[in-house]
Amino acid sequence: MTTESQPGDRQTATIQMPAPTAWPIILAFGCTLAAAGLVTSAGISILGGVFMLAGSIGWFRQVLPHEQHEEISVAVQPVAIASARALVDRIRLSPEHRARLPVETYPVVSGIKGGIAGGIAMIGPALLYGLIAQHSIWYPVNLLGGAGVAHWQNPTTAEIAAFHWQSLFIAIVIHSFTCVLVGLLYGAMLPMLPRHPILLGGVLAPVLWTGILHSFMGIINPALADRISWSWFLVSQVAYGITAGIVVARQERVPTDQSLPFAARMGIEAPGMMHSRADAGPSRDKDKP
Amino acid sequence: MADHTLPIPGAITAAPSRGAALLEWLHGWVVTVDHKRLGILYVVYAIFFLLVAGAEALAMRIQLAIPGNHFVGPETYNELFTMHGTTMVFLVGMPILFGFANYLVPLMVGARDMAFPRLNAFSFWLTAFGGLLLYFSFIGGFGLYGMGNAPDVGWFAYAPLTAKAFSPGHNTDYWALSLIVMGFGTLGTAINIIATTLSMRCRGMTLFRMPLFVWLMLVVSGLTLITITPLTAAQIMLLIDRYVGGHFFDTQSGGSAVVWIHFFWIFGHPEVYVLVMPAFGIASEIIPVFSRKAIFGYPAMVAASVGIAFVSLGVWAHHMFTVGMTSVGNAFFVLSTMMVGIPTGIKIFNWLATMWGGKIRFATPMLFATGFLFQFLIAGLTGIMLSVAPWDWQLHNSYFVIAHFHYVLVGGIVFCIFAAIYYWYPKATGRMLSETLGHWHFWLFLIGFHITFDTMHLVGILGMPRSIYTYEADRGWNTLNMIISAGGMIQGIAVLIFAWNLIDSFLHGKEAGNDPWDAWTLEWSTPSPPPAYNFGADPVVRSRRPLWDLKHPNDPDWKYEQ
Amino acid sequence: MSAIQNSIPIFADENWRLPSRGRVGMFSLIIGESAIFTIFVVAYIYYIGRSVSGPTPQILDIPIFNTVCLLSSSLTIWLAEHAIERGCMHAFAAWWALTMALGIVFIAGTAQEWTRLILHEGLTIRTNLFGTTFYSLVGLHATHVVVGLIMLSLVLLFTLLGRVEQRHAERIQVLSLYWHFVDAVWVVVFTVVYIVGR
Amino acid sequence: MQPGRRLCLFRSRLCALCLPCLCAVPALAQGPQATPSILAPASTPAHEIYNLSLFVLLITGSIFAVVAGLLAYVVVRFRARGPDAEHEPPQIYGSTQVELAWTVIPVLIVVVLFLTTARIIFAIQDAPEPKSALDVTVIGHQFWWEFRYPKLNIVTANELHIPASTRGAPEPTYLHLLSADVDHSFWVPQLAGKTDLIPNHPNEMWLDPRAPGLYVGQCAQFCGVEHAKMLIRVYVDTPQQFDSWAENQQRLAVDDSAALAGREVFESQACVNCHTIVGTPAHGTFGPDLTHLMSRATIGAGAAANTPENLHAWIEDPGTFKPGALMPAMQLSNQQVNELVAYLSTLH
Repeated sequence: MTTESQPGDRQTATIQMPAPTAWPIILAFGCTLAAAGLVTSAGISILGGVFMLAGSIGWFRQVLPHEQHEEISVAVQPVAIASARALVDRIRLSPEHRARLPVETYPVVSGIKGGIAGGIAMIGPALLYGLIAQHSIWYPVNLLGGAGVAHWQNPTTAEIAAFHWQSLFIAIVIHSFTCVLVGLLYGAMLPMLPRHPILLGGVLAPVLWTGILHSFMGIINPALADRISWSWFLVSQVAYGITAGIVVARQERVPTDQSLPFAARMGIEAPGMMHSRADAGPSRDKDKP
Repeated sequence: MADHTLPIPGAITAAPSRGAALLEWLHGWVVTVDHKRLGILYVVYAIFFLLVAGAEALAMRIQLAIPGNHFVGPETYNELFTMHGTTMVFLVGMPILFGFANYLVPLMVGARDMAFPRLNAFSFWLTAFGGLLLYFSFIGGFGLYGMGNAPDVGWFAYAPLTAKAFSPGHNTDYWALSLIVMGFGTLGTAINIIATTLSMRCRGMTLFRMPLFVWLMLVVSGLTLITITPLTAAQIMLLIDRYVGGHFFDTQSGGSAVVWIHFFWIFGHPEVYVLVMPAFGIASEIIPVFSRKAIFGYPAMVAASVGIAFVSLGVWAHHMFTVGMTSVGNAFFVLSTMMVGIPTGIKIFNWLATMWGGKIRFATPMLFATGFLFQFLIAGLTGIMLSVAPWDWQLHNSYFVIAHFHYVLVGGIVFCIFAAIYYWYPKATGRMLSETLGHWHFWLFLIGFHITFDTMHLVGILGMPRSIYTYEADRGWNTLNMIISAGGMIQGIAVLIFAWNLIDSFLHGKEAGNDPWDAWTLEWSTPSPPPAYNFGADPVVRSRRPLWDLKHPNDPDWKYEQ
Repeated sequence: MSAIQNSIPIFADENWRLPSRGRVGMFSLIIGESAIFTIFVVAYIYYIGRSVSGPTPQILDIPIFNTVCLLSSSLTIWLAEHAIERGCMHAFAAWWALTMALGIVFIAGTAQEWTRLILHEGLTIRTNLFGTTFYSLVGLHATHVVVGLIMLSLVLLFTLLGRVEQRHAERIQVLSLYWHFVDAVWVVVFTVVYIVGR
Repeated sequence: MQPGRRLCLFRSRLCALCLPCLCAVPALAQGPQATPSILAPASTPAHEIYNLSLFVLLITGSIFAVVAGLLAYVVVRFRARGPDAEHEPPQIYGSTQVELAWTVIPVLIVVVLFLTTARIIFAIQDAPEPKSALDVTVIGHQFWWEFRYPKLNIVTANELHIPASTRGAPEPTYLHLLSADVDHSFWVPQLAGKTDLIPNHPNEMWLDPRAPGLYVGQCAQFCGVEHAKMLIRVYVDTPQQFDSWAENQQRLAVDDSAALAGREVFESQACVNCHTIVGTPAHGTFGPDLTHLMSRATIGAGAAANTPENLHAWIEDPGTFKPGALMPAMQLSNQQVNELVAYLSTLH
């Protein structure tokens, strides 16, 4: 780092630093006076202009043809870089209680695939519900998409059962966006809690989610809340969870996670839990200019 | 902090007379192009105006403590809140953060100076003289009677109140002219910081090894380039209207008041991020050191910062929900505003995760940084509330908004600034600030802050609008306003303690040594205060925490960092 | 705790290249300037057709010749850059002078246009919104051209005095970046004012 | 010392959180008469906003509880203690999974919040205007309000009368917001959110209060010197009250021969340049319409109660109540002012 601590011959060395100069402050003063003249009198502005001209010329001569420097001699100031805290703890990993863990878990990205699959699976029960309840597959689509359709104040059932392209578009956006996100969330979190991924992700989470939505739906989307059939809603949520779970389960498993502690399952990056690089000198690192 | 000459070896040879020495010393500061001296000048300048604008705030709080008060008249009150806002944003917030950037960025990237040292001096003096011009308005124009000619149109200066017809005299001109002057200073500094971080890094300091403070300042400077300039442009239009009879904002001739509102907030909202992101940088330096852990999720922190900068460019109209945009327009800005919450949330979680599992020492800098975390969390959540356009129709321009942005600006930024001063003061002066006074300062300020601004949310909910110099006695706001004012006084006392601490510790403080906090970035490898050339030899780094690598040769970061 | 030996090995690193600060600075300035122009352009577009009285953009003539001059000056300054990089100072001076001449022609053309508008069409900055926005936007650009011309003329002066050498190529290039920017902005201004706005 | 400090921290947090709430209780209880609280909605838009705000408050409140709880836990659990000054804690650089999780969860919350908000925006802003609605044009002036009822041919100032709306016969009021000079903002918190009055930029808002009574508010966009005293009073009348009020407002000004001297003063001075009194030569529009001045409870946009003494003081020098008001002190003799007040007092 600092090589002052190295003994010896650098004492007489000097370093070139930019020379102090008054021209910037004169130029700045001139600019301000020029502006101040507008609120006081023209004379001030003229004075400011003179200062600006002088400042510009002076500055110009500072940097051209050569930037002016001053030599500053380097003082020897030994700098010791040390810390009293010499020992670095490691995350303590106790492998004993991990016997009950499953042998394998899944990579994070599998969650996205699961989310997409689950999102497709959800459509089944939802459309089925629409057909059975209102004889229209657009019914559930409009219930979801109606949240964003502006002119729906108090739609009738017949209106909801008809086809509306805005509503379809909005429903697709909401549905696909949410499904992928939830899948991603599953993918990130399930490897941390790997004991019963299907139970957690396929049943418990949908039930919890449905419960939360049940209590809030009246304010999020009253049109949906008035007409929703919660049992069907729950069925489609569970369909999502289970399909997502199955798709994830069919992904290639990451085999080495067998004996990993919780910290490792969280993907924590810390010495002792990741491979150290043998050598990575700056010469290997290219910087983008 | 203030009056301290850095030892320039060989500068002082003989012992001249006292007066001559003083002159010499002053001259040294005036002509300096050293980034450290300019940084200190910025910070001292900003602290001075912090006291001034704080006094203005207290005057306003005295006026509002009881209904129907006659402490100041309406004209004076309007000048006070305009000057308070303008000062705090342009003469305190920006200079102090750019001051820190000036002082720290070259040290942190291992450079000897900024990329353009003379431009640096020029930018500072533009800022300084611009501030003086703004305050000259109190005595300028029509002379000293009353309150002179100080701007009185609000720091947002909505058209057409700024038109000649509604704002005769030079009040508005002072506002626009001084901000244009300062705007060019800021532009210069931003260019300088960008060039320094991109072109002056020491060997091995790749972009992804820069300390987060440097990253944040890089992002902020980039943001400054495209946010300060729209304000300058809009102010030039305003001056064209006022001086040569243009019609940009002249509603009688078809000009539009709404266009000004757009232009102002295209500047004004990113400006908030320009102010708060350096605070993020400060927190990202202090929290790891006092938790004794590396920052958690460095790449995510960088990505979140860049993300905030980008999203912040598309949210300005959330200041305009009541202006009468279309419902689709409103919905769009609701969404974009809420999206800011996501990267901000990432940051808060990452700071928490940095503290998690650490060995946290609550020295004064860390106390302030923790206070920042707590308050910034609340500020973010009230921000989410305000982003809900219908609720904003109620809360906009009420004291709830005042409370919200003071939570960001005081609870967030000012807390971080205090943390930064306690943290880097030893580096700049060679002496520690008193921890006892620091604790007094922290606790009094925290208590005063919460008394004031928590209560402000409530009066806002009870329907009190901002910018009013007095209010009716039967509105049910009396008690709450008295509490707010009392809290303001407590904060005032705390800041005085802080000012005293700065001076007293400078004279009698404990010697700091090079590295009092056992920290990890390059500035702590230099003597305190650093010599003019910063580093005797060019440093070389291999990781984000070069000093950690040196202190722990068996466990260096470069082996593990991604 | 024993003190640790405090120097880290210095790696032979020939690849450590950073972008030139002059270029970075100029690019930053250009970004900032673009924001200023954006605001003026937006104001111009917003106010198209909103003047309550007075002349309309129909009175504008499309300044084809001016535009060709300004845009071709980008080419000549690029040739000048090349010349100085190769060290041909005479070619540099010639191209540079040509660039300046083209710039001056442009400014003269603008001055002529404004004279016509003010004296014959009665359009001043106070007349109506069109006047305000037109003179502001075109004037802002013209100011930039004038600033550029001043700097170009300084370089030309020093070139003729023999003070500019090949090693100044980088500074020259930074300056010509600015000139390229001024030209590029004209394309936008031209499109907005003379094509869209009419 | 450390546990003590910890306790201290906890206590201050607690105080900081609870104190204002406790203080708010008496403030809220001071009387229902005049606190324009947004928590006491009395009209559909305000109600919708209120419900939405509770929902948002719940979500943000739970986020606060979780994160602040984590912060408190971290501060307490991981503070350095004991003499161990030789060990650094384990270094952790990050965790993709965890960071992913706390990125996705906020995104989901944002989605839910946005959908809810969008629905309310559309419900309030794009509500179709029913045929039965009452139209009122609101014109903001420095520093007073002009209310025009185009269908009823009424012009009044500062005190808005609207009929109460019932579920059976909804009679919402649609306000068309204009400005004569600078930006203003119409805000009566109990009835609706605020909307700005901007020159060259007409805006609209609507109210449908159910409960008759007085609702107060004020200008919420800084508009100049006396922005603070630009108060609004909205009287929600029962349909009968409203009809009789409207009938009175449509009459010409009372012509009382007892106040003839005052009327002469009024008409011979500059008063007529700014004020209108229907049925007299006074047609000014810069100041409030005075035709039925006595039907209003306040003068100077709520700056003072409408009593003869206050009127006297106001005419002598409006700056007494409202320094910076645009009405000049007319330099009249005491006698003239007395006559004027006598005249104005007849304008019921």
